[in-house]
Amino acid sequence: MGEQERMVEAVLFASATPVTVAELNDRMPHGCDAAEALVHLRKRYEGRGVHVARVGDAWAMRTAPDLSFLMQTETVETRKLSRAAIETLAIIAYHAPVTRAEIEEIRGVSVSRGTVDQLLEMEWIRFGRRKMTPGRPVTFVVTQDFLDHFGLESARDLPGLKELRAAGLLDNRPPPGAMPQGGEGDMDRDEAIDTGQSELFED
Amino acid sequence: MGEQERMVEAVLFASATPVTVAELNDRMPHGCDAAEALVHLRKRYEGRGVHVARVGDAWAMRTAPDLSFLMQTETVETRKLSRAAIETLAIIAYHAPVTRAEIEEIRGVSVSRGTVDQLLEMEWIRFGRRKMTPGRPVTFVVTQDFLDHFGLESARDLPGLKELRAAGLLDNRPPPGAMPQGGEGDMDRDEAIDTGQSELFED
Amino acid sequence: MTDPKTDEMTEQDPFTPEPQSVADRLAAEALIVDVDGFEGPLDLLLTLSRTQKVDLRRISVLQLARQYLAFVEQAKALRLELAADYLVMAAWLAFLKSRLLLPPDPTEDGPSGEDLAAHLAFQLERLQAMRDVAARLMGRDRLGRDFFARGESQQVERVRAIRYTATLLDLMQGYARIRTRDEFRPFVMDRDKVFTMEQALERMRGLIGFAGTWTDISSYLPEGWDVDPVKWRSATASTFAASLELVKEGKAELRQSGLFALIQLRRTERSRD
Repeated sequence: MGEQERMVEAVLFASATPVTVAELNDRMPHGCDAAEALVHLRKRYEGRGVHVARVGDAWAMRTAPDLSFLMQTETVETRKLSRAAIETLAIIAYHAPVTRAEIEEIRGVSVSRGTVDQLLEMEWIRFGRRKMTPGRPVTFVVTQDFLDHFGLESARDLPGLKELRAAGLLDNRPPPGAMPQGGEGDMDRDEAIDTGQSELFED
Repeated sequence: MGEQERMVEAVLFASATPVTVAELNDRMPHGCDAAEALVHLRKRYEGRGVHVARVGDAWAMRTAPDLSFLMQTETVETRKLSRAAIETLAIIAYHAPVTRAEIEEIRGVSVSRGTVDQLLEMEWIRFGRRKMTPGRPVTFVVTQDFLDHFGLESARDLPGLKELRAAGLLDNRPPPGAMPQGGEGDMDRDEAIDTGQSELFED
Repeated sequence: MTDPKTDEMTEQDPFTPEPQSVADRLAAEALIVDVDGFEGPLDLLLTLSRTQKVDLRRISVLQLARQYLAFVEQAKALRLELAADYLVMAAWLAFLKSRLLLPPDPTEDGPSGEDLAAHLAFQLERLQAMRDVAARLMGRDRLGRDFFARGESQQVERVRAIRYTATLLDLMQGYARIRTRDEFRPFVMDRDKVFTMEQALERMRGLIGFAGTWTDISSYLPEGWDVDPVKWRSATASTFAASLELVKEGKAELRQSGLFALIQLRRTERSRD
């Protein structure tokens, strides 16, 4: 087993939170290639009780989901989310970057402050960049913690994302007769999808 | 890989504290033999970045001791030695073995404890043998680290040493009428002067 | 897998759209409005649309509008407080209904009834889609419930090391500084050979009272300053300057008989008064 693989193994093992490749390279001696070591390490852990999982542009070791029955003592009670919070979260995940007004349009009701606050506080969502539409409203995007929590490698891996897009349900379709929204809003969204998740998680 | 080995692996990984064999057997499905699985798991992790280690009568996974350097990020800040420290060091280098009182006599001010401690800590000076004078004071000499740092083979190679000696500047002679150890009384006053220079190193 | 996956989303369908009499159903719905409430008109419409049991894209918006209006009527009859947005939606649906029923008026501007209906269907479908994926999301294996992070995480230690350095030159300069300190002092040493005018003046003021007769000012030089030529020069100059000062103050008189002759001094007669 390569020395670099050992190092990556030790670092990922010791950390409860995902570690980026950049961080790995930083911590390993000069000249190491964490990315390559990760490929080998990931393979080595296939089918084992512990996995090497990708979380956005970071990596983490996680127990295999099929062994959850062993973990009663470790199970953490997550705060139960309200239906409004769950829907809001899903809308942010699938439509990101999305403004509050857009969330409200999709849900047909106004978004309560508490709902957004709760999601922000859980660090499942964060502010994205402002939209280039009048008023330059802030947008919301999901975080690495969100991906980590739901075991997603990236926001591209959201369940049913492709189908929704194919069905046009992620389109920003203005109501008939309404002023069509500036193309820029659409551009932001397309950009987020095209450039992938690294874009969503940068600062 | 045995299913039992996977289970033990996952439990040891996720547990916040070491787990006993009895606990493992409790958590695993009926009929499992945690002890045997542990033997295999331990073997599997031999030479890896992570070990299966015995902690008292329990088991835990730990990063390999030789990789502990990965668990700390070190930021090194380089600072110039204070003037007081350089002068003290120079005196020790040129006059070794030299007592504190002699250093004070040469510098004309008392030497703060912090300065000497700092040099000792840097391992640039060390204690030499005691002087065969009343009170048997300790002496200071420079170390191999000191010579290495300044690229010297021996203290004799200090530049200008011969010239300085020829000029009579290295004649270590107590001032007329003063006992060599006499500096102690002036300590408080002089230290006040000294701290001005070596403020950073005071404790 | 195990039961903790009971989902927050299962409550999204608070009642089953069993075929019931319209009256029963409306009563049930009214009750729900009273107890739980819907999350707005769109939510209510989505719930109502489920009774049509068709793809949301092929839903009859006309039928939906009728159901909604009936619901609002019923709610009013039960004297339930309805939020303004429910009533706004009712008005909008009534308008939509009329558009859908009447043949399109070619002179009229704006979107057709079909366009509006299609958009409503889209909105309902989109909301439903979001609810579906939200349920799928919540149903995923989740950290801390289905898979776990390292239990005993080792914090990365942040070590801030301060490394002190010095160069050989620093060392040499430091040593030279100590060893040549005495050579910086010669200023002070030099001062030893200077007899300042202030010193001379002070000395002469003390002596002038006794100088009743003409006396060579060189006799006023301090003791021991007449041997070393450097000291003699300094003392002579300052004594002469001090003498001039005393004359200026009117306390003494000076005289010199010729070039390079002795300079003599005596106290003024007036100052004796």
